[in-house]
Amino acid sequence: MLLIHCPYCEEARPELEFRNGGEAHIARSTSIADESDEAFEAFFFIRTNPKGLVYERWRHIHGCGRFFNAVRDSVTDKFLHVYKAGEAKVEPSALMANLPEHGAYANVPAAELNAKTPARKRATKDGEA
Amino acid sequence: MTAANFRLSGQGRLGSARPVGFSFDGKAYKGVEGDTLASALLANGVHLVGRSFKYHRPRGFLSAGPEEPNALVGIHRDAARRAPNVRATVQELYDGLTAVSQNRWPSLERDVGAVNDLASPFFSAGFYYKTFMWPKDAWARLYEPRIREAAGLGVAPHLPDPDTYAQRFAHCDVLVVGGGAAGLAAALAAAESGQRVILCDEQPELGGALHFENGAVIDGQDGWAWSQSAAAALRARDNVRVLTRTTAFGYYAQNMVGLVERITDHLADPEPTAPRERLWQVRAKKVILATGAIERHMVFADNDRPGIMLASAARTYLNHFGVAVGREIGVFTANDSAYPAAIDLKKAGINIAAIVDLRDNPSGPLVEEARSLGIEINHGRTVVRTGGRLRVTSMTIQPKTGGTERTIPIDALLMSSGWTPSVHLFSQSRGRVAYDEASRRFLPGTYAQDCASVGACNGAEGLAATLAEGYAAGEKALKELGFTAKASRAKVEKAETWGGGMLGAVPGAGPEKIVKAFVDFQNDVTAKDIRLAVREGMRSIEHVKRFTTNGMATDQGKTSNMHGLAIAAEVLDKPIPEIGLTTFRAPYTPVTFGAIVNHAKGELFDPTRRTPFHGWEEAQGAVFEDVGQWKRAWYYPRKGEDMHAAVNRECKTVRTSAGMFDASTLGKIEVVGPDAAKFMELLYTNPWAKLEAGRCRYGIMLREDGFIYDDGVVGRLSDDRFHVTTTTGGAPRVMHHMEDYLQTEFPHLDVWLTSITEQWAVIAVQGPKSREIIEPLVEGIDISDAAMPHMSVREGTICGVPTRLFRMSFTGERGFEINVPADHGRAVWEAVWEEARKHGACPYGTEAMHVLRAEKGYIIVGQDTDGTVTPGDAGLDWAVGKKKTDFVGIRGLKRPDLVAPGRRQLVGLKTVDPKVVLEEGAQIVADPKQPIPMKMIGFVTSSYWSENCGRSIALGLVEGGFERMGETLYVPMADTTIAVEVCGQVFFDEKGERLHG
Amino acid sequence: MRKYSVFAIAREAMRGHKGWEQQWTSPEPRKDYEVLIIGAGGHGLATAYYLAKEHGITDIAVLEKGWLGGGNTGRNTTIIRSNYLYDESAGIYNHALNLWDGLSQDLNYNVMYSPRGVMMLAHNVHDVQVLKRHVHANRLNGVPNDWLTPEEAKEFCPPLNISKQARYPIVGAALQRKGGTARHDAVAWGYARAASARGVHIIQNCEVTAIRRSSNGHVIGVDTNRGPIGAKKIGVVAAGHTSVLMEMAGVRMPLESYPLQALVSEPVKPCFPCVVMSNTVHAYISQSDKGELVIGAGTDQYISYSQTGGLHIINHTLDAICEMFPMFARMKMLRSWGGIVDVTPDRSPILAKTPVPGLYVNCGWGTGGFKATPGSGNVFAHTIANDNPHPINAPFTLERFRTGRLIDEAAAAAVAH
Amino acid sequence: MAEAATTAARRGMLDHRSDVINGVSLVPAAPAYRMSLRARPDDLVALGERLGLALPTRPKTSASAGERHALWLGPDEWLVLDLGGRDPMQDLAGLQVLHSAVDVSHRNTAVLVTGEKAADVINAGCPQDLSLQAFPVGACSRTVLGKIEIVLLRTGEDAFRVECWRSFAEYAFSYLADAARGV
Repeated sequence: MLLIHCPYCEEARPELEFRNGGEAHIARSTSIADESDEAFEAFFFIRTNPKGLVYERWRHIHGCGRFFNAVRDSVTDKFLHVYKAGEAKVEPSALMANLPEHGAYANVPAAELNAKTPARKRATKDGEA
Repeated sequence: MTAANFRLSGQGRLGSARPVGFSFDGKAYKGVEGDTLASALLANGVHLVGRSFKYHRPRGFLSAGPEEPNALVGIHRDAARRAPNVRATVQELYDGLTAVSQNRWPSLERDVGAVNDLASPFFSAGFYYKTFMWPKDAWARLYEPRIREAAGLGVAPHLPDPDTYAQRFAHCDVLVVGGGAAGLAAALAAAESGQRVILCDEQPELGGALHFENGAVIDGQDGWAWSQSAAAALRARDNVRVLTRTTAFGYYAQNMVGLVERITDHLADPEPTAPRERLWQVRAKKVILATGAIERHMVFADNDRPGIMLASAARTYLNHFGVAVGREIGVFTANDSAYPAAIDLKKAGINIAAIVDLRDNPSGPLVEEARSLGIEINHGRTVVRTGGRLRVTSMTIQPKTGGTERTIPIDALLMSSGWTPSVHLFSQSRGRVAYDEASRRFLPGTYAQDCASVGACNGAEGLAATLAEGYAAGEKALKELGFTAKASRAKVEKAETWGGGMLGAVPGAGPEKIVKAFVDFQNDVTAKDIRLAVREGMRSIEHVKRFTTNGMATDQGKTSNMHGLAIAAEVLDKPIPEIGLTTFRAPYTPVTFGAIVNHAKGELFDPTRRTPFHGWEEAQGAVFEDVGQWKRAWYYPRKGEDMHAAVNRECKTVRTSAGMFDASTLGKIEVVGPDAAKFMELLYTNPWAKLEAGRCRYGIMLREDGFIYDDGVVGRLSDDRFHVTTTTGGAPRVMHHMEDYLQTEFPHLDVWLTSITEQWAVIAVQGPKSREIIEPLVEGIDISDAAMPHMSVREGTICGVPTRLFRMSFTGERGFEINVPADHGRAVWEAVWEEARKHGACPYGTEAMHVLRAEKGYIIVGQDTDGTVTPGDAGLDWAVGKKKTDFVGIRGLKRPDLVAPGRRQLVGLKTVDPKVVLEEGAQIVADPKQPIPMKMIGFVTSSYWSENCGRSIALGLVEGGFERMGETLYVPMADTTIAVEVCGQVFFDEKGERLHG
Repeated sequence: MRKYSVFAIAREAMRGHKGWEQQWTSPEPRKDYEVLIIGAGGHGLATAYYLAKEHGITDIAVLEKGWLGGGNTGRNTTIIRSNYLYDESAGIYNHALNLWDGLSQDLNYNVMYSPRGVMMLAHNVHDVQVLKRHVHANRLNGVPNDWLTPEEAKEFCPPLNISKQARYPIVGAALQRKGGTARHDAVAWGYARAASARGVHIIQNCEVTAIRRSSNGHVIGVDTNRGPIGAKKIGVVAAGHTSVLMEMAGVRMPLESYPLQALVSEPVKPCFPCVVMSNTVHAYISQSDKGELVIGAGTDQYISYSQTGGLHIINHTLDAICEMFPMFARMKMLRSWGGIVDVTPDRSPILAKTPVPGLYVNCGWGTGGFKATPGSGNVFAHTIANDNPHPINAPFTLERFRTGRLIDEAAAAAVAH
Repeated sequence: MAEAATTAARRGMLDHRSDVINGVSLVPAAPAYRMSLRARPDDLVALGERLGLALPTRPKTSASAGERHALWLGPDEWLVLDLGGRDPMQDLAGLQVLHSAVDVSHRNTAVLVTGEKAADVINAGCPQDLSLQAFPVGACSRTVLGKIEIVLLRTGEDAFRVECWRSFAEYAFSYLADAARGV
């Protein structure tokens, strides 16, 4: 169970109080009726699904009820940043300094298992997408 | 010490504890309070307690703790309270305990399954992948049932578990896992500034390895005594919670650790209401892991006979329980830690037949002490086999380079190949272990969460280092939390120190020998099985594990994983870290399902939601159906009526007089604010701006993809206030969906949403007499047709309480829906009922409601639509605002496939034989004579007998259905084919005149 | 490939099992292959096997970043069934089921396909409508799926609690008798061995870091941690990691990857004869040959590649199990684990060509991919070999999300896979 | 809602249920006026004046004036409770300030949990930290209890008010009772 900091309640709360709202920063067009099939597909179906920094929406549904955005590392599930709906997206480069080292997880190649400092390269590219 | 009494007076800590009677396999024994089942059986000279999984080999106790792979028994309190696969080394003794052995027939001593041992050359690792394939269906029919019978260990309980379980969410500043010396020191230090500390340990008392390590002196006290006074000091503090018999089984994200506390399993007569176990979900700011280390066995031929056990286990039985595990004991070791066992036993008057030490020149104080006690030490030698069937009787030793064999009679054999740090929880926290080549151990490397490892699990050698690490970690945790306080540190004055050891099989169990040198006892995995797996191409340790099942038994490889890894590495000629380590997964030791479920059983499995009228409905004999979490009155059978008769009567009564229906479960949302209408325009397909206050409209809500999401009648109470209704099942998700759009897409709108589903109880009064029924009760509202036409809403009072009165209909009759504050609902319902019965009306349930609405062709979202249906498909195009430029779903509706011809459309279906009622879900075809697979062009969504129409009626989604009016289609059933005619959706009062009276 | 048989075992038993060959070889990668398959799970290995067996293409490498069969193939609850609603779904899952029946003989590897019956429970009127719709559609599609009363269901599965007093009483069940389970590792190993025997290279610990394309856009190979490898065609069969790989070729996918957990109990003597699924109370359970109760849990709510999930998901699953089988409350959870499942918006897979010439994708199996393994590999091999889908997988395109021609089993049925 | 003029009797969801288990008392709360209030920061003063208390603006806090309490539920959301028979809806009637006031008096039911182990009992199903530092007297929060949503208000060191929707009240009461048996 994750522990999620709600920017409105100004406190970390257990995941049981939250509902994930999928990828963040996918704006609904103000003239959606005129969008092309491709644009609608991109809006409604296509998802970044990154292995690394994921920008996502959460709703504190059993708390303050507010939607907000979070940046989380989808490999470690650690949160790097939370911010209120409507606040500007923080670019990945600004968050990299906070990126925790990825701990051991299943499927670690044997050769890497013993590495004292795990590689950090991966997340940069994914987060930018 | 008599023939069957291995309890030594003056040994151990149980002293003159109260005697306790128990039974094993029907035979009565005596133990003492404080015993485990294992120590009590050993005190009675019983070593044989189980049979292995595959070969059914006789097995005894390997350990004195939770790592036990062999001594698994069933514990039977009564017919329903039967727990399989309980580790006898952990189960505490209580008066009357009944234990039975497992995986044997007809008896533990004479087990027919042991023929597998004779046939073992055929049962090599993974043999089952290579055979049992002919003839084709013989696997499932013939082989698999036999294999299943032979597999498994204990017997699953067959009666519902009568015990209760509890749960607690807890928070603390520092969680210390493990109450040995390291954990005690860490907790003492962390508790110093008053911060919240939880210390848990799986054993009944704190103390950890001090249970057996009896040479230690700390602060002038014996090590055990120090641990008990430290435990008492911690217990005395308000800010410390000490949980014993509590296993930390799982380390989850963000420092959440799952603990399970065993509360009553050690009690003879637990309080009937006391929970058996409690699940703790602890969220800790800091976690300190002091989980210790586990001794490994030696991998040599026939190392599994009862009486062969870990050296530290024998020491625990002696020093804590006062029990000798034999009288003529051999020791086989590759490190110093077995020596104290021999020394302690020797001092207690037990004969040590010989120590066999694989090392060429063992030396040091422990070796010297053993020698000085006159114990024979055979260095540079190995045990090549053991004798005995149900108990070890001899060991045969040989120089490890080969040479003369010598057989030594023994009745127990202690072994130690070194210690494996317990990094299970650290690894579960996703920390990365690092291999320490010098000590051949995996130790905590890179941390992924806010935790620290101290003591033996961190590779600390010796008691002084262990305590120092514990104190330091406790102080560091405090400092990082912003506190400074220093606990006084205890001083270690005397302690044992050992290290080293070996991994893998010993010489003599080498590659060329056809011997059973067990690596994993329970799963009967031998060194040669691991070698075979590598030979067959298994390169990854995960493949080796899965192919051999090494480490997959109930002990999850606590003693076997490192040996398996070392053997695989040796065969592959690669260093151990290159082979990798299998993933550690929760739980650390098996956790009772009941503890995980805890309160969520019976009525607490899922909430049962009842309306304010439920009691009345129940008293009227209503039969209820589950709709989501709600119980809804389904139909009201009178004496002698079946469902069919009751529903027919209810339907008939509504259309001739009136009926009362409980509509309270429908979702209700109050939409309030100056932009309320703008918001409704965006969320529903319909136009709302021009709807006058006091009027209602049927609204359709789509998902962005254009498919129907929900529907309901919406009343406009005033310019800035709408009373929206949703389907019963849809209420929560519609609210969430609306909030999502309001907060994230349309935050500029001045409008708020409030769920009022449960504020209002709703009585639907439907039928030609509905107005007469409610008229005497309503105040302040003119309910004449002229003043209050169909689809309008008024606020006033009924029976003296406020009401929102809707004139609306889901039956096609004149109808009202009376909303009253829920606590008043029952009284108002009863008042309306008093009026209603004067007119011959009746209550009706959801089934009659379904029939009545189907007669009118009104859809039920979720039954006549299924998430792939557009308003156009459902014949509801009229409800989509054609001039609107935006609403949720407007773009989705225009997608190519949603405007393509041939979509499934909702139509009426009349069976050619009017008496035949179609089955809901039945498929429709155009050509019934085609071969299978048939081309299905639709299916029946709703189907009923309509008493009012005098025939069956049905709705269905049919490809191009609107163009097929009058066409005959077919519903092929298993035994017959039913012809149906496609018709309009409305079966009754097609012009809708009855709505208006 | 030396044939496995009871006689081979007897021969080897006499000589200490010294004569067994490697089940598959572990060659160094060559510079070029005709076809690269990325992902050595069941689907990827089956694809390679059928390319070799049915299409005569043996110049294939299967690249695996970890160990073969270590992803969802080795982490699922091994349920096999084909009683899906839509013709398209029934088509592919039934194709798979037909291949399961006989797969051990085809591969000369006992995959332990055990048609013990998969029973799906109905707890209310809506469930009955949904499951009956399946039963009827299945019958007309030639997929036997029987409707049972609660009493018949209990007879088939004696531990079932059919009390009317249960919170969600069982009111009926649909039973596909040919459904059942198979041994997951054996499926990966059996395909690996059979493919390797036909010359396919299986290259483990080989992670793809880039997909290379020529100036005209056609794929030409990949970069890996073991160097570049050229190829004319590339099939991506990477389950949870599909989005990451397709991104390397510039294709954005309609996929999200979620953690899916499962657990087993300690082993006990046979007590559970079939597979039982309940979508209303969210429970999926069977008993393995070893005696463990195998229990599928739900997905976590957020995307993740962590292969772990929350304890509360396990709580919910066991609530449901103990509600339906109250005698199991004293059983113990032995092991729990997580996989990464890739989920499409309509919960149906994508098995198709992509906008990039020479690049093919097989993904989106969500929580139900194991059962499709042979069928999926078989038609995906056809798709790669012919640069054109097999009629069975033709509907499972990427384009359907643009046109709206979805195969929405979940929406249509409220039935989880 | 003019209670005095009511002819239809009132019947609560938890009538006749109350219990003392292991020193923890579980009692259904008396009927109360409840109002869901939504408003923007600029309008809080005007609303507070009408209601007779300053609406709290810090998360997890409540404000009280006599028998009336305003619980912060979200940045624009309050649950106003009146246990003294004064209907807050009436107080806001006609107020020309942007807000939404909705009567939810009957939507919710409450259980009063008191006793030394009250927090432990609630923590059997509520995952929040209920220590006095983290959740002092007067603190309030919407959160969960087992499988339902609740609004929790700490009314004393050993006393809580657990509000939930009325059809969940039986579940809440039973959960708390089961938890009390297990503490």
